[in-house]
Amino acid sequence: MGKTCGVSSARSNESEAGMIDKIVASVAEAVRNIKDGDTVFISGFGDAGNPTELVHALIDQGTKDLTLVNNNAGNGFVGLAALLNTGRVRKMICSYPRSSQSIVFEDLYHAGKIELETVPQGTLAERIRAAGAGIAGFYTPTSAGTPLAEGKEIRNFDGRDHVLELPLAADVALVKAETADRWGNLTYRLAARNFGPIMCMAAKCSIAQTRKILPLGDIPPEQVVTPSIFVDQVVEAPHPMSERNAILNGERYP
Amino acid sequence: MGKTCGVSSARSNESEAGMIDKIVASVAEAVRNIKDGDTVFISGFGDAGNPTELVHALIDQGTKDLTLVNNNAGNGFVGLAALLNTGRVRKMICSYPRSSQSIVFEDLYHAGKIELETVPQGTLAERIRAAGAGIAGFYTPTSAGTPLAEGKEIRNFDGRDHVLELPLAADVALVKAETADRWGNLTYRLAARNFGPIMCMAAKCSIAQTRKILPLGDIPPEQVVTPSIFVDQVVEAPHPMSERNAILNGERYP
Amino acid sequence: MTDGLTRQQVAWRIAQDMTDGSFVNLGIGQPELVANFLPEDREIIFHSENGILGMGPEPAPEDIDEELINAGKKPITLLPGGAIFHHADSFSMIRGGHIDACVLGAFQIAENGDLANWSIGSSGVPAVGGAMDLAVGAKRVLVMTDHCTKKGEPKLVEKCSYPLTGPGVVNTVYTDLAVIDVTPEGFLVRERVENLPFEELQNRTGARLTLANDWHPLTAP
Amino acid sequence: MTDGLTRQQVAWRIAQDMTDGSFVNLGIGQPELVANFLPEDREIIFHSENGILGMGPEPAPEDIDEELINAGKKPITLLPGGAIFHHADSFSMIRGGHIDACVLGAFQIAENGDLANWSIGSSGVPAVGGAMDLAVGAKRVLVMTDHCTKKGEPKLVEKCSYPLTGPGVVNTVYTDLAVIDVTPEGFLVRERVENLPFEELQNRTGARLTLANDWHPLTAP
Repeated sequence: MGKTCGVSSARSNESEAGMIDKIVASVAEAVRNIKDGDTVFISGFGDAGNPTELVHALIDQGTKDLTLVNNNAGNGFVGLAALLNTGRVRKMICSYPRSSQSIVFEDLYHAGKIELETVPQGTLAERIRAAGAGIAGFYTPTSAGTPLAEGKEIRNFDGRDHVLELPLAADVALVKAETADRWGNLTYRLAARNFGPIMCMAAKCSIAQTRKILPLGDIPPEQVVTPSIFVDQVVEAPHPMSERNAILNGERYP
Repeated sequence: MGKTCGVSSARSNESEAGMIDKIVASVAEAVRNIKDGDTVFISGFGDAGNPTELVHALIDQGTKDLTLVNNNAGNGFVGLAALLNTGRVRKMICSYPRSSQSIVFEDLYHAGKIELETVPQGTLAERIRAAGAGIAGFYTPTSAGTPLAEGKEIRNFDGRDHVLELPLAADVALVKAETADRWGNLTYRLAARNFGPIMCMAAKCSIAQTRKILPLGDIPPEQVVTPSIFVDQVVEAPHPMSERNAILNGERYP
Repeated sequence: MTDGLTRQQVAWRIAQDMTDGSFVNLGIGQPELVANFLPEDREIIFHSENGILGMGPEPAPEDIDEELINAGKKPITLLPGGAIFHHADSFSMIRGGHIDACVLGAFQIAENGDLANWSIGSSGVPAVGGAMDLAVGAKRVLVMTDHCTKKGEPKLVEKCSYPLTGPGVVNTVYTDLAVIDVTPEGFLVRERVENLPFEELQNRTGARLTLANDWHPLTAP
Repeated sequence: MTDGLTRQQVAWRIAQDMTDGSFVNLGIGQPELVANFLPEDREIIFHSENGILGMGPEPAPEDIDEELINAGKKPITLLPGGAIFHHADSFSMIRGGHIDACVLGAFQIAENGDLANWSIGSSGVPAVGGAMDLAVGAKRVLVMTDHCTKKGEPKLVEKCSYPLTGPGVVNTVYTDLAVIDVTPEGFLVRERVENLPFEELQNRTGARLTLANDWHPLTAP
């Protein structure tokens, strides 16, 4: 509970009726209820923390008219870029949609086939957190006096201009974790943490793919990074794709 | 660096010239530069996470005209309550200044000898975080339509009234940690974490007393709770006072 | 109030309305009793405002840890699956709508859902704690209270005379005499103790009550 | 620009201005070179916007870890004392004024400190990343840039023609020809390469320069 996804979860061996079990059997099942028109958070920064298996399952599932939120806009022809390449994404919200291998997005953008909202990276992170934290708006000095503040409310605090920014929520978050348990507690590995924790806070339904599922209680309580309350579904993906290698090898999905 | 406290730190054995060493030799040295009129954060909630040794050192140091920020207003005649009892505190900012043993504060308050700002607990936490995060103001639904919102700007978002709240910064934070290293990385034990991490973010000079000082690198990077950048001084206090027992035993400080 | 349920029974009644797997915050005082009545074979995850999820029962005296306490500053335990976080994260959970239900005490509840539970006006030290955050943030705000004050004054009223904790926030009130929903039309009695005529329940209430068509007797073991 | 320093030398020069124990964020591209010139016996803590403090040098090829990368998406290492945190915390460090210095690249710097480094106008995909947060948040914003563009156009100007990253944010500009502070009176040359007459430096600059009374020759090993 905490949030409801409308997905009946496959019960793991460990749990019984009346017990919480957020573990689902497959990535396909995890993304089953994502709907046309949904806004979807996708964690990751560079090659770290991309929930590639969940994104590929979303491609297979066929939902369209999506709004995606990620720091970047995909590389090569796998993961996020492959999802963009299906033509089913209406809008991309990100901070840095440019890279040497951001071919798919750039083509769509220049062809006028995708909408882009460029958000400064810190503002993107803070807007997502605000949505998860019940904050209806906040004032940041970032972007004041620049074209990215155009049309936004400007307010001076202590002699310095600030921009009013609004929360950014999503219907679904797809994130990559390192370990998880059946309650939905998560840990992340190194720089794969990036947007995962705040995206789980701010989505109606947060779905984590994880390298390992541990028995309840095996994640020390002080080391939990995303507490169970922010997570709705957990699916094991023990050998996530290396997008970096896939791109180097010229792989494409599907 | 990161922040400067104007305190020359005693160098531990481990470090050399040119190396970072935030370890100071005693609580007395740690609080030496706190000045009359300073605003001081004090971590803790109930009996968990109180930096009692630092607070007692501050009593010995003699600074006056302080504004203190804590969730509560002290119990018995030790720690925060003992500091209030010196008469050197001008104002208390807290969420819950009432308890069966909050004698010192209640007497001062009813005698008109201390100013009180009551802040809803979540707003208190978020204002402190905002100060540390460079957010100049935020809108929260908490307290809208209640006496605690009087005089504040109210704004409607999506049909719901919100209150504009401003950041709450401090000159000094006194917090209790479990482990620390010479760079200033901190971990906390169980519910002693409470306000520590956000207070370290929002003070010009953050001082942590810690049960153990570990060699640099012994705190796994993914388990650091307060990263070094938020901490200025670390002092070992291996056997912190149990305020609970002290109060039961009728102890007083000094 | 010998006509009604004991506090233990009211706590039992509230426990029956907790959904499997839900995240619940129990306020300080009477609401803490609710934790005692949850069937062992069901998992409810308790949140404590001071940075804890997965709060377990009171420890044996020899297991008390001063650094593991609840919002009421009492020693607790941590269940497997529990997690620790700081205050800003804890109140993000509350204010951000992640808590499925909270159970709060009350001085007064108005028929429009206004809640007053933190201050009785100018006397005393004004202490609010996390009540205002819970009132606006929890998905369901449940109130556990005696139907009347010790002096016999109604706590369910047309308009609160005490300072508000939150306007229009209460979903359901559980008293020793009745279970009452706050609806756009005012107080709707869904359950009431059978030995008290509806007219008498109305007499002890400071606002108009409507009896639900499908009302049930309020009973508890 | 054979008159001036190489990029390696400019990076060396910037490294000399990094204070012991300071927290530094190096922008993508040229600024990354600065890390190569820090004396081994000094500790500077590098911050990477993607949630890392204590960034160490590039790993050996066999030690590359795809989940340990910097803002430029290149593999890095983590020094003892390093820490990992999420994006909202990382940008709290930046926006909250906790970073002592950042080194950024630039398209243009105006004499009032305006910085333009993210967009060359309507063509191309508008990508900003963390530049605007760094520009307003770091205590000192240092710019590392060639003094002129490849076409020989000045990058230090009276007013930026490109879209701003931040208004009035730059403290010091390090170019192949000079070290220039932004002051309330405009560009103040603190150091310049000796083989170039001041008049020639002025000719290559799009705004008025003042030579500091205590200026030094700009040299680097």
